[in-house]
Amino acid sequence: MTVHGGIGQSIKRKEDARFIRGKGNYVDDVQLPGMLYLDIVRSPYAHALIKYINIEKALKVPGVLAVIRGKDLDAAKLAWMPTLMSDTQMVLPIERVMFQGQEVAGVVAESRYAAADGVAAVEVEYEPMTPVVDPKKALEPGAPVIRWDKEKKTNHIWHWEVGDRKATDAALKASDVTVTQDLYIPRIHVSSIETCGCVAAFDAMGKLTVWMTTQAPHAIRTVFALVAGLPEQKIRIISPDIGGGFGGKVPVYPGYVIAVVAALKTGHPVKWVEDRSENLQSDSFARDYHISAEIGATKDGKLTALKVKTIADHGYTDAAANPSKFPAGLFHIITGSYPFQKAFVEVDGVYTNKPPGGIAYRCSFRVTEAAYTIERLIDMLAQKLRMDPAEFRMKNFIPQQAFPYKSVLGWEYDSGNYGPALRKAMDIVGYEALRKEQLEKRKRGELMGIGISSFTEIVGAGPSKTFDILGLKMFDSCEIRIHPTGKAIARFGTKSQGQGHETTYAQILAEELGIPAEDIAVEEGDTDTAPYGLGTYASRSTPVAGAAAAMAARKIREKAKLIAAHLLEVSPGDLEWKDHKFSVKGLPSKAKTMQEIAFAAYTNHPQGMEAGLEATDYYDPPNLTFPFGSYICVVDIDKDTGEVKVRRFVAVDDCGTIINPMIVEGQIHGGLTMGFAAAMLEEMQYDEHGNLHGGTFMDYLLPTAVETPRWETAKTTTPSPHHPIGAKGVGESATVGAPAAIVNAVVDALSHLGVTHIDIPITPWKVWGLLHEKGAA
Amino acid sequence: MELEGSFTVRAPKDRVWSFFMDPFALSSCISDPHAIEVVDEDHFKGWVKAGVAFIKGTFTGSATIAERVPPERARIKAHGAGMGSAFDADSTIQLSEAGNETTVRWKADVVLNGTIASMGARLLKGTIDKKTNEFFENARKKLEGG
Amino acid sequence: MVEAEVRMPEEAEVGPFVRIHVTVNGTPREAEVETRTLLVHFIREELRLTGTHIGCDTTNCGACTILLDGKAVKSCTILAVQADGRQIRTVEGLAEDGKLHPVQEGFVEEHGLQCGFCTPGMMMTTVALLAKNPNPTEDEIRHAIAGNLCRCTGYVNIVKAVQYAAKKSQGGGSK
Amino acid sequence: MIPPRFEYFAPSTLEEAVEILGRYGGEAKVLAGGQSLLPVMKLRLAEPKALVDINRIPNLSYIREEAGGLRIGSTARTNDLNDSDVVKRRYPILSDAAAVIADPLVRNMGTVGGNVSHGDPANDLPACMLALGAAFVVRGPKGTRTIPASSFYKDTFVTTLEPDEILTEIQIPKPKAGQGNAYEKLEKRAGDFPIVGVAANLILGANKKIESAGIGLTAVGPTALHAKAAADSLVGQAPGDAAFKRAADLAMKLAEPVSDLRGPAEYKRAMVGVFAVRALRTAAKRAGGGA
Repeated sequence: MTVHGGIGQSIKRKEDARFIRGKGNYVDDVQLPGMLYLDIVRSPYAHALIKYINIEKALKVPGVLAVIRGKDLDAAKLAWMPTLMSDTQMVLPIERVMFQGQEVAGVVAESRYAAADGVAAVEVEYEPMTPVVDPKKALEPGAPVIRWDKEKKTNHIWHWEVGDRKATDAALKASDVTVTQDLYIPRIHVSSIETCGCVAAFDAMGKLTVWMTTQAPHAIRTVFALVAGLPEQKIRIISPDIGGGFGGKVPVYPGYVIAVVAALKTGHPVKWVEDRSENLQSDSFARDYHISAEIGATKDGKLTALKVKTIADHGYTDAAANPSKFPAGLFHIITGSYPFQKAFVEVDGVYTNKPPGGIAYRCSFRVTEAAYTIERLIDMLAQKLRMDPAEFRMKNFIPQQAFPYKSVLGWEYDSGNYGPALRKAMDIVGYEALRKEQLEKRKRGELMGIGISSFTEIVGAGPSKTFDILGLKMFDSCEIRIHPTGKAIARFGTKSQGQGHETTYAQILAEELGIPAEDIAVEEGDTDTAPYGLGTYASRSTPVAGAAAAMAARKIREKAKLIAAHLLEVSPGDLEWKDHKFSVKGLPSKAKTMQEIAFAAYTNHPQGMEAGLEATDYYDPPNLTFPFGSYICVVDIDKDTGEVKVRRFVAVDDCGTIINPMIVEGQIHGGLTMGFAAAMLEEMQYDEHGNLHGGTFMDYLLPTAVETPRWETAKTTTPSPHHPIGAKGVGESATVGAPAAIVNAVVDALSHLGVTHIDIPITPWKVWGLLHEKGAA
Repeated sequence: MELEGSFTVRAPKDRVWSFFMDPFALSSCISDPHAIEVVDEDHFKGWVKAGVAFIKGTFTGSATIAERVPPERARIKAHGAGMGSAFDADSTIQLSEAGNETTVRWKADVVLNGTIASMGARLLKGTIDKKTNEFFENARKKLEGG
Repeated sequence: MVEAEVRMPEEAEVGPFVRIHVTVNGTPREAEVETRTLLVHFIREELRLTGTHIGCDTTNCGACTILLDGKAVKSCTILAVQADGRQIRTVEGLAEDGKLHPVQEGFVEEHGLQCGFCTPGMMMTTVALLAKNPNPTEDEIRHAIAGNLCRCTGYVNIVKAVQYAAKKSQGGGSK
Repeated sequence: MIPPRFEYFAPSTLEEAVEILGRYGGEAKVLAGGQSLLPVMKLRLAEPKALVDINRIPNLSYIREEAGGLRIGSTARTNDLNDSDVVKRRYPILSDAAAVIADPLVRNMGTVGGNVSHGDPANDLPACMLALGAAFVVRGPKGTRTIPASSFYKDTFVTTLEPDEILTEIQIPKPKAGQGNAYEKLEKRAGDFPIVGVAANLILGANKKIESAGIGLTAVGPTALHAKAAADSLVGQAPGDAAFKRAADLAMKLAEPVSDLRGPAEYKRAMVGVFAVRALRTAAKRAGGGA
């Protein structure tokens, strides 16, 4: 007997009802009486001294009430703020600007239009300084040191390494075959269709409420309390409906702080909403990893060792939203799906005159960089060994019996079964037939390629012993209240941005409590009502908050069992939870449903027992979860133009127990599309003066429905042994796994010409250039 | 953006020199609407309304004669801000006389930052180039004419 | 306390203004707007119909798509005054007396939305498409929505949602 | 992004519109579809003192074929070209182009007149107009005059249109027997500005030889380029790759692309060659000349 909306059912989403009616409530929809608007003056220079800021004309613009400058904030010690990586970031500059598009002053006005006019009227005189744009040049002796405010007079931020350098070098030396490759994973921008913004308001009691596009409202509240010195009970962060996050809405952006200051100064609510060019120019970016890697194998194709050196361009401050102990995120998942005996990884963080950020592109902490690198190298090695890339992977996968598997770089993979996933993808796509077709096409001089990516993800940060952000442990939470009529409300520390939490959380609870999903209201994002949690990013909601839901529900069941025993006049020991109700062992007809028990909890509970039926759980995961998958991409290439057409893309994912198959598939479709975007289209290009070229959607091209491949999805199911319902995260797997499959397919199409690598994004002119170089065009 | 060019005029070096040292003479070589104000003999400020067709805005800025080796060589630095952008031009002129002709060799390093560089590149590419050449072409005409 | 110059507003001339009359989702509306007022701001802030969203400002993303005299257009790149005397239909005007439009139904049934931000624009484009081409092929659908960017769904289920709506509409569903 | 302030006029006659433009002497801008103008104003890269909205002027948005050929009113929307049966049947090059201008929503607002008169070298229709030997009827204070497309484009955003003149009609010669044409565009992504675009128009004589030809290039110069030498090289030739490749080479020589986000110059130049051949092949096929 199943409960309606329980685990495994593709029920329709609860949240859709408001979205399809245009009744969503996004930040820009929030309207308060007397609300003012903030607009921001931004720097045209990537690196310059500010000589003066003249606000006279701006203040004369009708409707303009105030202009806020760095020196104004300095008085309140708010000109600088800490980043999530304990670096420092300017809210507004006092003496220097560090990237093109940096906030320089805030103009507060009665309308959006007046604020924009005010921004145009602010006069700033700069003295240009030499910008540092290339992170490699930034490390050269004599390079201008851009962080004048730091003790350490260098652009080098930190060095991080893991693994055994000596042993790895030795193993590579001893390898029959090695491949060395530089890979650049360019800076890209997450560009959720809703930009960032907030509405800040103080009430008569001095309580601050901020409606904010944030994926982590609770952490934001604490950061505000620490930075602004406001008592935490007087701060309420409300994260309303979010128009896509993908990590771009984790950081605290200067605009939020300026809006709060403006509200304080003017005594009016203040709204700030970025336009798209501001979003592209100044919000958190992703990637920007300059990688040099070496991989080795024996001549019969057994992997031996992996060595990776990376220069990470962080912009002018390290504001990557990583767990604090992991400056390079979880990049050391880079051994991927393979049992390397020896590996060494090092990363150096570097300052440049670019906006800060890092990781915000639907990617769990640098895992895309890792998966892309290893899956590219595996293909290059197979190519060098003249082995089929599928066969080569099959030969080297971590065997199923090895799980839980301890990787040489220190992770314990919870569960995996890689071979069947790849085999399934091969069967669906018709791998062997495609290889035949490829041979025939090559004879005719036509270019087609088949690319594989068998990635391992790492999500669900994370265990408190190692995972925290600014000291806040990365647990998450669920609080359930069952009402007398057997309906329920559940609140969480996470915040959905399209993932469908209102539906999936209700499904977990339905399964655990025997209450239909439609009878369970799910709330998130209001720090005054929801239990504390670290928020939604890095595919952590299901692994952490989803687990909290199950655990809180089980606490409810504990108490419910006592009430059921009381009602049935048996001892709790005689009861079992079966078919979503408590029944007497061997006497299934003698049973109480959760609805009956809930009513009793308020009307007829045992003497000495507290009334009510509520529970809260703060879940500290014992380990992360390790979703995986095998993707196969088939491309055709136009020899004349270098255009790449993705003919087919088959994605087999394994994210453990699936709560709502419809939603999981949707997440995979979206992730695949962002992986495709990074592989084929997107790159933030800066000129030598530090100007971002393409600071609007006219030039920064997101995929449309036309070129986006017709995704084919399938699954295998390998539950997580440590997660209460066996679930793993899935939101980012596809973004992590897709790029390598696409690039591998393109390189495979050109491999017979001697092509071994192409950096993303794969533009037609890059392919055309290679074809010319190899005399094949 | 590095630009350079040269032209020869039938005029003595000294006249060419004084022409380039005269802010109002120079100002007369700017075809866009503008105004110039002399702060002192080495410093000028003013505004110019520049762009292509309807894509134009007003830039306010200043110019400085950074170096003068009469009547041989001069270096002029100009800076302007407008349209959410800024331009910085560092230009040198080098004069050489042959008979009754003077040859002017000019170099200009023009850097554009901000909105135009970032979002208007597709729209305004080549404009700076045109404007700069136009400026020196006007100078040539004036020197020839006078 | 933060120090900065604050200036109280004074009654200075703004504008110029024009008076416009439009019919929005069947209801006549009249307002005085600044000539530069963008239609999307008029709809969101003057009419308080916030289902129409703003995503890019440069007529690329289509989050602001509405129907103007039945044609799908991007309201962030149209002046409110250009709509004077014309018919505007927004997402709020899709459902009729509580009954969902087949397009709305399609997006729910086929999971054609995730964050919901591009959804109103996407649905308005779909309504216009189906009015013109009641039975579009997948290729026609994908080209028809090329001016509406979605960052969440990968478009697969949006295509299915449109196909669902097409079938449903022909099965006599409201148009 | 908020545009700066401006005066707004919606005249109901061309005379009135011209008079207003004259009054503002270059500081006023015609508002047709606004799909190029408004984004530039929102970026505050343009601050016209006044906008003259010509959409309220009656009888300016027609598409009809007359004895002389196709007549397109300047406020006809680019999507109207897609919907027009006569265009599809007899001027397919315009359907080719209209189908790849930005996206369907932009095409519902953007006008044919705006596309050809904006002076953006990345617009698709100018190259077609050059290939077809179209002419533009403009109205000014001194009445109307007709400007051949081949002498219309001066520089980026600069045309022979005076500040107080308005494009009112586009005239395209009636197709002859044995005429075929096509527009081929290479784009980085659907709806993006072209990397390159090539428009080709061929007229085959009774002897199946090319009697006359026209070629226009998009996005490889300060304006749309009229590849006259390339087109002339085809005259008297039999349609086919030999002749097409020669013409393509001449078109490549004419092109002066710049390296930018849409590719390096040498790639764009090479693509002019590839797309010239493709456009000519399609044109020849449509002309009934096989190839």
